[in-house]
Formats: sequence, structure tokens, C-alpha cells
Amino acid sequence: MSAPTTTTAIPALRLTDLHVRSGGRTLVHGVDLELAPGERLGLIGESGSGKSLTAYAALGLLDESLQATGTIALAGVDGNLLDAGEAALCRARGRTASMVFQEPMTALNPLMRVGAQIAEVLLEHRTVPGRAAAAAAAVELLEQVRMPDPEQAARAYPHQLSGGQRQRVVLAIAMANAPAVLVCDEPTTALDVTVQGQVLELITELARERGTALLFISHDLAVVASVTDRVAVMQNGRIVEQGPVDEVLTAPSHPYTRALLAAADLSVLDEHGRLRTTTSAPAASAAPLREVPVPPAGPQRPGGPAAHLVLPEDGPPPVFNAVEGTADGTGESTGDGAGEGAGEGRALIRARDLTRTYRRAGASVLRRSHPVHALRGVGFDVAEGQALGIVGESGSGKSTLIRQLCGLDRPTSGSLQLAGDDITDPDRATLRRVREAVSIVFQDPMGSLDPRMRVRDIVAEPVLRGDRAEIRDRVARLLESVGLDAAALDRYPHQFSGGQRQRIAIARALITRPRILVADEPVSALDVSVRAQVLNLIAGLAREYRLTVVLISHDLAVVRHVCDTVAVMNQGRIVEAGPTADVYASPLHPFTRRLVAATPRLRDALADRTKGDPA
Amino acid sequence: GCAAGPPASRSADGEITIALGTSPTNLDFTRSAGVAIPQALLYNVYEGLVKIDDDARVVPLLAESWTAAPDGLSYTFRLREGVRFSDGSPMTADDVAFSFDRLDEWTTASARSLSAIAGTRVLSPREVVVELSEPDNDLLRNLAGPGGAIFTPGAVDELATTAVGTGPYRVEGYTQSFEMRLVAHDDHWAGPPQARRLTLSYYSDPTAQINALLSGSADAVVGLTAPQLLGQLDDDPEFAVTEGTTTGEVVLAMNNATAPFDDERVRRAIRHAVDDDAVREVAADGRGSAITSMVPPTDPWYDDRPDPYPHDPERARELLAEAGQSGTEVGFTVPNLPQYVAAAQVVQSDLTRVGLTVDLRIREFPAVWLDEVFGRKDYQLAIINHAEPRDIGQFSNPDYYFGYRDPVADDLLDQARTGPADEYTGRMRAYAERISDRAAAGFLYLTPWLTAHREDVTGLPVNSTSESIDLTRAARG
Amino acid sequence: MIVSMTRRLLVFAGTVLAASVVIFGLLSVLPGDPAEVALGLGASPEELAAQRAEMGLDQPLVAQYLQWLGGLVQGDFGISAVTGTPVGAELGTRLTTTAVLIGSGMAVAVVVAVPLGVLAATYQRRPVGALLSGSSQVGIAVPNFLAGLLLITVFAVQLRWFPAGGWYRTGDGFGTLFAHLVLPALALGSVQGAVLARYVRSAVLDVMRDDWMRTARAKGLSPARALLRHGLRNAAVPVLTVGGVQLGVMLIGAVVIERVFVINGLGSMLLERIATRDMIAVQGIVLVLVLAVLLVNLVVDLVQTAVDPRLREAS
Amino acid sequence: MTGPQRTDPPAATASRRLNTGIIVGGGLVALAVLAALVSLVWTPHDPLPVVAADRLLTPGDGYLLGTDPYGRDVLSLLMYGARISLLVGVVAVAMAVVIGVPVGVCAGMNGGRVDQLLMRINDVALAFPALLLAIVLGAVFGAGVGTAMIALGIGAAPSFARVSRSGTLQVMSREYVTAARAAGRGGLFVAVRHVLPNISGLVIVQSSVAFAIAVLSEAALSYLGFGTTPPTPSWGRMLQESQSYLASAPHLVVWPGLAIALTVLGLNLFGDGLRDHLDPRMEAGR
Ligand SMILES: Nc1ncnc2c1ncn2[C@@H]1O[C@H](COP(=O)(O)OP(=O)(O)OP(=O)(O)O)[C@@H](O)[C@H]1O
Ligand SMILES: Nc1ncnc2c1ncn2[C@@H]1O[C@H](COP(=O)(O)OP(=O)(O)OP(=O)(O)O)[C@@H](O)[C@H]1O
Ligand SMILES: [Mg+2]
Ligand SMILES: [Mg+2]
Repeated sequence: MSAPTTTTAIPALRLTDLHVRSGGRTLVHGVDLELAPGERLGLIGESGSGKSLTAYAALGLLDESLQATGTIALAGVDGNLLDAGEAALCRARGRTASMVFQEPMTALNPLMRVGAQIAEVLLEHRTVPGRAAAAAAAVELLEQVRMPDPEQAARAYPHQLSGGQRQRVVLAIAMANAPAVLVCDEPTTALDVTVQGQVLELITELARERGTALLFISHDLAVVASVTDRVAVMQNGRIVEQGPVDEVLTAPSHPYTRALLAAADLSVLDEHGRLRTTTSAPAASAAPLREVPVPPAGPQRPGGPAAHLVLPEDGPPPVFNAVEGTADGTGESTGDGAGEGAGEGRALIRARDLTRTYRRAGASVLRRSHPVHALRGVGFDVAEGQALGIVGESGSGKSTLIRQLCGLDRPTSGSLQLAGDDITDPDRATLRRVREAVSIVFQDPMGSLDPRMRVRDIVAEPVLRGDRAEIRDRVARLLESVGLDAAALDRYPHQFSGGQRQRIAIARALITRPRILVADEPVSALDVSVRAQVLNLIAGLAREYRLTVVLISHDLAVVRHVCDTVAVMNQGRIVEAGPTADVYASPLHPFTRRLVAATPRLRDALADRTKGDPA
Repeated sequence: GCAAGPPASRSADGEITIALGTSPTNLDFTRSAGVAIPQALLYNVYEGLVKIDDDARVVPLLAESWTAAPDGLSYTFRLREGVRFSDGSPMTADDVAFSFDRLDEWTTASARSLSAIAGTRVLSPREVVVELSEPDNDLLRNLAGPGGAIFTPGAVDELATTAVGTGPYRVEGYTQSFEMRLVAHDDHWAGPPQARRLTLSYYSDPTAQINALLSGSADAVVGLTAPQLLGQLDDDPEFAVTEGTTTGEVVLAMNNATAPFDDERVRRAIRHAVDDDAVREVAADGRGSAITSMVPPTDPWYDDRPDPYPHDPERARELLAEAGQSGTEVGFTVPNLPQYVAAAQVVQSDLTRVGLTVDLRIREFPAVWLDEVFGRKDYQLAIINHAEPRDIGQFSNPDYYFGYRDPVADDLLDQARTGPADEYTGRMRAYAERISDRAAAGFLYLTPWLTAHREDVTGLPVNSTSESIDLTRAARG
Repeated sequence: MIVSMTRRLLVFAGTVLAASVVIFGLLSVLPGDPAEVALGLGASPEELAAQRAEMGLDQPLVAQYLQWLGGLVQGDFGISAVTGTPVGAELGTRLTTTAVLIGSGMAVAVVVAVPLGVLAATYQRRPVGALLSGSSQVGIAVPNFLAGLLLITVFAVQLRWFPAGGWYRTGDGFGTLFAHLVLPALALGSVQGAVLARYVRSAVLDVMRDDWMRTARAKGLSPARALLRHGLRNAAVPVLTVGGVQLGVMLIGAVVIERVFVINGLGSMLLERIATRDMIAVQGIVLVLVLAVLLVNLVVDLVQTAVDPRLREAS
Repeated sequence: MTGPQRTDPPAATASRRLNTGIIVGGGLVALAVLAALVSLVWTPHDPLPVVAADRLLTPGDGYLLGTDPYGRDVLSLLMYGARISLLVGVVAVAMAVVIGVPVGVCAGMNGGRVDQLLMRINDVALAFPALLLAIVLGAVFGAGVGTAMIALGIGAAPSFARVSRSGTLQVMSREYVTAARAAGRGGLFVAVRHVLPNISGLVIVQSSVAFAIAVLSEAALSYLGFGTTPPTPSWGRMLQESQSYLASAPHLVVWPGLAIALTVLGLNLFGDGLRDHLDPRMEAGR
């Protein structure tokens, strides 16, 4: 444990020997942290390590059921914050210290105009003379957080704003009284990459302008590296390491930090060509970070790389990733390596000019619904055995596209062929073939497993008929190949960790020996430490079972590891597609450029720091 | 009750509030059935030529005197002087004739009791002759009922909402199932009544009636059907309780027309099986009195013999065995009012003890019970209070729900009605005895007439001898 | 907004129409002959037939329904065969009585429920909270007629503070109305209040766990102020729904309470008219009750929309 | 959320520490059930025959809780009455579940027009409060336990439809349902294997509430004369019969009143406890 660096005489915030207990359980074990005025401190660690509890304790916002001991000194509040009365705390909160929470969607009172919510914090602390002044100040604050049309926005209700805009409002509230300390608890994890970049920039800027000390919690090392000066690493309620960002993140001294660092970096492979995980990392020790040009770990596109195309400004959209010839449905090309190469190189999925328009359900004759264009003329191919990644912002139509591929939804127009079958408007038999050929893995490993079913039943669910004993065998074998032992068979989903749950979901997807595996954000709900394991698993299985993979992610690094080809979606269209490396290296479409630029990269962040010019 | 001080009456001076049970559906007893309308209006608002006093005697009312022709086929009434309707018009012989001629427009049963009236003749403004088609020894009594009420031709169009009579009170307002407000008729021939105003409050529930008295909302409860509630007044000097007789015989009716009660042995078995005293104990809290036929003690032909069928379960079982009806299931159709439900449970328990299976069928009263039992006669056993005075003759009514066929009895009744007046009582007594001996029905007990009132209220009727609740002498203070 | 209002009203009208069919259908199979009740014992078959014709009972059901409906549209509920008076007029006065009763019952319920529920939620983890939620539990467990009987025994019969039942007469002062209203409103409202308190408690608990309440606290609002300024309005949204349902329940609770306290409202009218098989009247009463439930729901819907901008937007 | 693989036994959800509500509430309900069951084979006295000589005895005197106006043993009547009161609850809840849950699940799973139609019908049904229905049906088909049970069941069904619809909507939005559908499983399979098990908690909680309401409604109906008919004893009828003895023999009101209150209290506590028990947020808060 490195000693806290003492900068100035009076720290903005100092935690000494902080313990948080819940009943008999100790959740935070003696945390010492110090934050100098204007300093920016990052707090990292895996989920459940106690980051949020520490932050809440600093503002006296802990749940009633939790007991905190130790000393918390906050500039401007006399004595130990933990002993201070509610009145003193109220005076400090929102004025001397404020906080930004993770979920912008729920952090604002849904029944109150946002202007009023900002004004409230001013009025509450009497930092403005009156209501009119508060209202004016609110608009000004909205302008400072770069809200478009602040006058209008002040009159809006939270639900009328986007996630990024809401987070700006929360930030405006937090910064309204120019607090000495700002605590941010994962302020951008719920946001799109592009929006994340803007919000992070805003936070750093505001903090710098007002000389506010920042306690910044994140599990994303790259983000922490780009925002903070100093970083503290938490594990199991303890601070295991802290120090200047460049030191801790380039030459970590604690094994846990090393492991965390290794697992977080999807651009480094071990000697087997696999991503490093928290368990494999310590062995790799403090190997110097160097970027290996990574070939995608998943299956390669047979028949050479796809052309790098971009959506033209006008004119009809091209067919992306075009493949000649169609793989037929009867082909014995799946599994077991029997029909090796039979259909390879030919298109297994062929989409032409797909559109999907939603009309809001529940509308009656009397109400005209305004349609939502989720897909607008999408055309692409996927070759048998290829791994295609799809990236794009939230709401760009990724999931909608997937639903068409799985036969869960029908396109409004256009055509979609799967293994030679036209599934635009499939009959029962076709639908059955589609469902046997395509399997899907979802984002949320908890939500995709029925909590009331045993693992054996979950995995066997897609098998519609067959011999019981044989199915049981298959389930057991499959569980083994996703790295779970037979003991898992009789357990329920809640008895597994998130990574294990995702393994179960993958096992379920593979039980019917599908030709296509569709994965919709398979790792975005997982902790950094297990993300790598699951990606390794998918890549390995894709090879082993000769799967054609369609993988959706908003994280470019994830796609890059598994897929050789990537398609970028924006507002219901594919705007660019091509070999993954090409697209990243030389994005053609402005949207792609923005996306690539906004994606935080630890290496770049650290590099920027050494140049003495933080992002 | 251990009340906190004497209850303050909420009624104003000179006013009396009387808590009653079921409320009238409207004010028209010529077209709407139910005992509640005549209870409120007869004698108090409407008057007839004669009335029945508290001792069950027929006494003059609008008629000063009368003579009957020797053949019993006509009666001449001499009317009282200076009688006025509450609308101010004078009452004359023409009004009497008008009222009696109008009887065939009635749809209720009271008119049928006067079916012997063939016509009227007005001799002078104060003299009127009533002519009969056959002699009727019951005429005067029936004239004291609702059928004998005298109306004025000017006020018969809206009888449901207005009541214009010659009585000491007139209706000031009526809200159904809430209250009827009666105010003094100052032009009444006997002078204005003592109480300026009577408020009849209606309560569907006896507990509420007594609570109204106890909390000062009512000054008297008349015709209480739940005697067990009176216990709490016992040691309270603020209140007085009277128990009088009624003409209401609680009858265990058996459907004589169908099996198994077309067999006299079965009927006798039932009478032996049921412990009438236990029924009265439970249903009337031991009040009321025992009867052996459908005649109250106030009638001259009261059957005062010991019960021909004393409580004897053993004998009942024998009789049932004789009739081959041991263990038979019988349906028992009971109105859904508390006193009947209570009595029925005792009867059921008694009948179960002699081996019968009794299927209790609780039916809403009046609508469903009347329809099933009275209307369609679709019942085996039933129970009901026959409140009308002198109603034993119904056993000879072929349309009546008893279904009792007995030419001997019918003859007896006919002779009594139309025969010489001095043999009337004797013949009626014989009729009553025969009905009881043949076990045409079970006669459980005579309903008590229970009145509870504040100590300062006087002049309330003690007995219920007529279809009216006679409040003409009620006073306070 | 206007379109959505029209839509809601159309749906409402459709629901009412469907309900009226159900009511008519259900009640036309009532056993017991209204003609017989009207005429009393021993009426002859001819008299009965004539009476039935006069009451329109000899017509086919559909014709009877349409006739009834036609009348309803013009506010005519028909003329009671039993009392011979128009049903509508009486329904009006009775409804007023019941509305006053329910209104004051609801007022009692809200006065009981809001503080009880809010306190039980804020002191959730302390003995006080347990005591408060416990007392609301006990309140729910008592049948409301028993509560009424007990109130009468104590406050009317023993202490004689209030009348044991009955209602004020037109012309009596407000004092009389108040005296007659206190006990029934208490009996009706306290039991419903206990029910409502549970929902208030759980709504407040839900709200207290919401993220924006944490934001409010982080602004420097004390827990009480945060609850007052932000929490209650949000908690009101789900409570309103329940409140609407409760009001419907109360309408029926009033039937019982009116019987206990001998109040001549809609409930006692229903029981009376069922007993006399006054079909037209029963139909009218049930329709009014059902209409009231639907209307309450409509109003709750509209109020919620007014309170919650998200719903306003969606419509 | 993520952590080392837990090693709890399979029944971990159920064996999570039961809260006081479930224990106390369950205990009270169990007591009523026990009384009902024992009454099938034994009661201190025969509860039905009238013994006029033993009317209105105070507690003691060979009758533990005294006798009623018919000379019947109050304790025996209470035990016997538990049967009826509980039967009304069980049948009403069973009916409501059998009618309401399929409707709600059907509406929630199909959505669109089917949902609209079912919910409109449900709205109409919801406008007829259970007690009103019981009174009207009692008038139409004759009052009695049977009618009351059916009416209360039908009356409670719409709320079950609502609850199970919203539960179904929640389940349907979960990815495991999408997974099942993507795997080619039909609606019936999804309904039986996924939807029903996952809304069972909601339905059970709603059942305990509906059960409590049914017990209270039975009492109210008996009071109005539309409930249990004599000679069958039920708590509601005992209360109704004894109300005119409130002044002279208060114990007659106390016993059935207590029986109803404690059972309803038990059911409510149980339901609330169960709700808390099944609420994942409560788990986090503990
Ligand atoms: N109110 C509470 N009562 C009991 N335990 C709690 C409570 N809040 C959090 N915990 C537990 O304390 C531990 C630390 O929680 P905390 O929220 O600080 O983690 P975190 O590091 O912020 O994780 P994440 O990255 O997922 O937000 C977890 O095991 C959590 O389950
Ligand atoms: N059932 C639906 N009804 C109406 N609109 C819908 C429906 N499903 C999706 N949409 C809309 O279609 C658009 C595309 O949605 P989609 O779920 O495909 O986005 P996505 O790219 O998967 O986003 P995310 O990354 O957030 O999952 C969005 O604007 C969404 O609001
Ligand atoms: Mg956290
Ligand atoms: Mg998506």
C-alpha cells in the first residue's frame, strides 16, 4: 500500500481508516484516501470492490442499514463528517461537495422540469438572491454544460432529453455551486462512446475551471487515465495500490492491478493467441505493454478480405461484404468437420435493401402514429464461416437487424436469404430450418436465463425432440466445452457469476449445432476481468465448430478481437464496412471517424499524458 | 346500559320520534301491499266508520252509531258531525259511498275482505246504508281495517304520494325507508292531537332501532322484533318497556296439497316433534304467548285447550314410521328475516331429532318467499307470521297456500259467517279446534308486541289489535 | 391531447355500454315477479297479466333493453313499478347522500393513510415504523360493519356524542349533517385508510430507493425535505391508481355502512329494491354504481396524466 | 453481481431467511386451517343441534367460549365456521386464478389486438366490484355460500388478470423468452415453462390479498343477508347473528370478530412478507 501523496496543507477531502459494515459483514476495510484541492483522483477496481460505498461515505449518503467508522474530513465542514449532524451534512452536500451518479436516465426527478431541478440546488443553499435569479442561473449553467438551446432545455422534463443531455443536467446540478469536491461514480458507463467523450471532456474542463477536486470512479482504465492525475486501485474493499496514473498504469506493482490491466487490454494476446485474463495475467507478470498487431482470433473470411466500402452521399447504398454464390441449406457443412469446405466462401446470409419500420403499438384508429425507421435499406452478405462484426451507437438498428436474422421479426421490405432460404416471409418449415441454423447469445447474462430453470433444462431448451439420455449427454459435453463442470447441471442461474452465466447462454446457443451464431453485445454487461474469458471462448468455439459469427458490439475493441470484417451502422444504415483493421486504421465515413476517435484507448491516454497534455 | 347520564332527546318540544321497522313503499294501500302503509296511515291519517281499540273491541269512529237489519243484509250508519278532511273539505255520506264503491279498484287483499258489500245508499248527508250480498258477521271488524278507510274524491289521483284523510294527523312529508313526518290536523273532529308532530323513523334493523332510542334519536321503539335487545333497558329508569299481544300467529305452514304433508299422520308427527316453547324461547326470547290454533287470546273463540299435540319426539317418530316417512327429506322455505331464521333453526333441529332431513331454504322476503310459497305454492314446510286479525278462515280459502281441503271445516266456517250472530263465536271456536286437531298447520307462538319508550312518552298502544299502529293519543311530557 | 381525450371518452362510453348490457342481462333473469310484489298476495292471474303488461314485462328482452337505454340517454331511469315514482329523481337524492358519505370517508382515509404510510416508510427500520405498519394491518383486518357497530356502541350508545344512525333532513343545519356523518365516515374511512396506508408506505419506499432521490439528497436536501419536495409527488402517481380502486371498493363498503348506520343512500336503496324486486330501480342503481367506478377510474387516469409529464407526452 | 461461483443448495431462493411477516402470518393462517381440519373429525360439542336450555351461557360452564342464543357451543361453531370461511376464500381465489391468470397471460403474451380486447373486457369486469356482484348474483340465483364464492371469485378475477398481465409483460421482455422463441419454442411452451413459473410469486401474493378480501367479504355478505345460510355456521354469520347481543352477551361478537381479524391479519402479513421475500431489492437492502 503506497502512502497517500501529500500535496497541500489542507486536503479537499481526506478519508482515514474508513470501514463500512453491513450487519456482520465488512464491505470496506480501512480505506485511506486524500484529495488535494483541484486534484483529480481515479478510483478503479472490479464490480463490488467497494468503490461506490467509499464515494457515498465521503458525502454521508450511505444507506441507513450500513455503518461507517473512521474519519472523513471535508474542507469547510468542521470535524469528522461521520459524526456531523444531518444539518451540517445538508449544508455541505451540493455546495462544498457534490456528486454525479452513473445512471443519467433515472438520476432526475421525472415530474419536475430540469431547470427547476437545477435552480433548486441554488435556492437550497441560498447562493442566488431569488427564484428569478435561480432560473436565470439554471439556464446559464445549462449553457456552460453545452446544452443546445439552454432556454428551451430548462423547460423540458427529463424524459424529453437524451441520456447524454441528462447527464449534462446532472453535471450542471453538481457544479452549480462550484463545489470544492466533485465525486463522479461511473458517470459515463451508460452512454454511447461518442457522447462519453464529450461528457468526460466537460467534466475535466469544469473541474479545472473551478478548481474543483475530482474523485472519479470508473472500471474503464482508459477513461481514468484520460481524466485523472492519480489513481487508486480497489479490491475487495481495500485500496491495494495508489499513485500517479502513469506509474500505476504502466508499471503496476500489485498483482491485482497487473491482472486488471492485462484483462482490460484487448489488444494484447498471450502466446496462444488468446486474450489475457485476470487468471492468466499474473503469470505474464509485468510484461511491458506493447501493441502486437493482432490478427482477429475468430474465423477468417474465406476467400480473402472484403472490400472496404463506404455509403455514398447519394445514390443507392452498395452491397457490403459482397460474396459470390450462395451456400445452400442442405449443405452438410456444419459441425464435425464432415463437409469441410463444402460451402465455404459462399454467402450464407444475403440481405438486400432491408427496411424495418415500426409503428408504435397500441395506437388506435384515432391516433396517427409516427413511424420509426429502424432499418433503412441495408444490404450485405455474410460468407459461410466468416465472422462479421457490427458496431454502431445505441438505437442505430443493430438489434433490429439481428431480430430479422433469427426469424423473430419480419422486414417491412427487402429480401433476406439464409442458407438459400428466403426468410423474408417464411413458412413454418423454413422458420424451423432458420431456427435450427441460427442461435443467439444476448447481452445480459442474467436476463437471458430463466431464473426458475435448472441449467440442464436451460441448455436443453432449444432441442425440440430427441432421446432424453442423448440430450443429457450432449448438454454435459457442451457445458464442459464452455468450461463448466457437470456439477453445474442441477444449479440455478443465480448461483453463477456473470461470466459463468454467459457461458451457459453460449452452451444453449450451440446445443442445436447451428451454422450461425449471433451475439448481441455478449460482453458489455460483464466485468473487465471476465470479458476476456468470454471473448476467448467465443473465438475458440467459432473455430472449433466452424461457425459463422455475427457479433454486435458498441465497443470497437471487442469486435476487433473476434471479427475479421466489420460493418458500421448509423441511423438504420450500414455506413461503412470492410476488413476490421482497415476500417479502424483509415475510417472513410465521418461517423466512423468520430466513433474511432471517441473510443478511449489506454495506450493513447497514457501517451497523451507523457506528452503533458491530458485529453 | 351503563349510559353516561340521561340521553337528551333530539326531538323538539311537542314532537315525538318513533322508530319503526320496515318502511312503506309508498302511501297507497289501495294498490301497494305490505303491512307498513296501513300501520302508519290507518287511524292516524285515514279513518273509517269504526276502529278496533287497544282491547280489540270494535268502537265507533266516523260513525256515531249503526244498526244492522235483522236479515244481516244491510247496515245503516249515522255519521259524526263536523268531520273534515285534512284538505279542508267536509266529510259526508257521499264520501262514504264513494269510498266503498271504489273498493273494486283496489288491488290489495284488504278490499277482498269487504267483498260482501254489494252497494251503498246515501240517505242523508249524515246517513248511509251499506248493503251486503250475503250476511257477514265479520263486516264491522273488516270495516275497521284499511278497506274501510274513507277517502275524498278530490284526492284519490295521487294516493302514492299524498294522503288526505280525516284523521288527527296529516302527512307532511315522506322519504322512503327514512322517515314519515306527520303533523297535527288542527280541524280534527275531536280537537287537535296532543303531539304537534310525529316523526316515524324507519329502521331495517332492530339493533339500529334500539340504538336510536338509546342515543336519543328516537323517543320510542314500537313493534320491536328482537326482544333480546330489551335487556339493556331493564335497569335504566329513563326507559320503559311494555309487552302486549298481537294478532300475529307464527305459523309453521305445511303444504297439505302435496306429499308428505297430505298425510295427516305426518302433519301430526311434525306437531309432536316441534317444541313450541323452545322455538318461542329462542326466536322471541321467551316473550309472546303459546297458542294451539291460529287464534290469538284476544279473539272470543280463542282455543284455550291444552295443546292437542304436546312436544313428544317419541310419538312423532312412531307416527312417521306409520306413515312410512322416517328419514324423509323435507324442504323448509324460510323468509330471510332474523326472527324466522331463528325459529326455523330450532324447528330444523327438532325435526332432525325425529329423523327427518330438513333442507333449509332461506328466501328473500318479501319478493322471493312470497313468490315461491304464496304465489306458486312451491314449498313443503314454511314459516310466517300471520299478522292480519281474524285470519283463520284462510284455511278454507281454496287458493290459499295451505292447500288444506276439508269440507267439514268449510261448512263450519260458512255457517259461522252467515249464520246468526249469537252463534258466531261458538261456531268459530269449533272451526279453530278442528283446524288444530287435523294438524292443518303448526302453531308456534303468538308474536309479542314490544314497545320501548322514554319514560315521558305516553299514549302509545300496548297491543297490536288492528292493522294500524294507533298513535292518536301519543304524547310527551 | 384533444384526440387522446376523445379516444378516452370513446373507450369510456364503450365500457359503459358494455356494462349496461351486462347489468340488464343479469337482472332480467332475477327470480321473483315484480308484478306479484306490486299487487300483493292473492292477486288473480288476470290482474297479474294486466300488471305485467303495464310494466312492460311482456315485451321481448331486447325491446325492453332498448327502451331502457333510450330512456337513460335522456336521463330517464324509468318509473318504479313498486313505488310508482320515477327512479331517476330518487337516484339523484340517494346518490348525493352516498357521495357525501364516501367523500368524507375518503377524506378520513386520506388523512389517516398519508401520514401513517409516509411515517411507516421513513421509519421502516425502526420500531415506530413497525408499530405504524402493524396498526394499519390491524385496521385492515376488521370488517367495516363491525367497526361501525363498535363505534355506535361506544360513541352513540355509551357516550351519546353522536346519533347512532340516520341522516340529516333537508333544512337542518350543517351541524346536524356533521353529527350524522362523523361515525359512518370514520367507520368507512379508517378501514380504507388502513388499506391505503399500506400502499402509501410501499410507494414511498419505492420512491425512496429511486436514483433521483439520491440526487436530491446530494443537492443538500434533508431526507424530509427531499421526500416532501420530490418524493411525495412521485409516490402519488401509483397511489392514485390504488386510490381509484379504493374509491370503487368504498362505494360498495358504503352499502354495508349505510345499512349499519341506517343511512338512506344508494346502498340501502339497492338492498331495499332488491328485496322488493323493483327491477328498474335495481338496474338504475347498479348502473349508477358501475358508472361511478368507471368515472372514478377515468378521473384518476386524467389526474395522473396531468401529474406525470411522461404520460402527457404518450397521449 | 459477479463474484465467485456460489455454492448454495439448489433451493437457495426458498431457503433465504424467512421474515417475521411470513412466520407470524403463516402461523395465524395455519391456526385457522388447523381448526378447520380438526373440526372434520372432532369438535368439543356437536355444533348444530339447538339446546334451548343452554342458551347464552357465559364462557366456562362446560363450554370454553360460552354458548350462542341457540345453546350451541361457540368454540365448536368457530371451528366449524373456519371451514366455511376458509372454503369461501379457497374457492374464490381458485376461481379468480383459473379465470384471471390465463386471461392476463394470454393478453400479455399476444399483445396487440388480443391484448386490447381482453383488457377492455377486463375493464368492464373491473367496474363490477366483487361485493356488488355477490349481492346481485345472490339476488338472481339465491343467496348462499355457493353464490358468494362464485361471485367473489369472478369479482377478484380481473385483478388477477391485471397482475398476471403486467407480470407477463415483464417476463416477455426478458431475453430468455426471446431465446426460447429464437430456439423455435411455441407460445404454450413459453407460457408454461417461462411465464407461469416467473409470475407465480406475483400470483401468490395477489392470492393472499384476495383470500383476505374474500374472508372479509363473506362476513359483510352474511351481514347483509347474502352470505352463508343457516344452519351452516360461518364466522360472518356468527357475527351477524350475534350483533343484537352486542350489549347483553358481547362475547358472542368478540370470538368470531377475533377469528376474522386474526385470519385476515395473518393473510395480509403473510402476503406482505412474501412480497418482501420475493422482492430482490429487499435482499440487497438486507
Ligand atoms: N446497502 C447495502 N447493504 C449491504 N451491502 C451493500 C450495500 N450496498 C452495497 N453493498 C455491497 O457492498 C459491496 C461493495 O459495493 P459497491 O457498490 O461499493 O461496489 P462497486 O465497487 O461500486 O461496484 P460496481 O462497479 O458494480 O458499482 C458489494 O458486495 C455490495 O453487494
Ligand atoms: N418494438 C419496437 N417498436 C418501436 N420502435 C422500436 C421497437 N424496437 C426498436 N425500436 C426502435 O428502432 C430503433 C433501432 O432499435 P435497435 O434496438 O435495433 O437499436 P440498437 O442499435 O440495437 O441499440 P442498442 O445499442 O441500444 O441496443 C430505435 O430507435 C428503437 O427505438
Ligand atoms: Mg458502483
Ligand atoms: Mg440493441
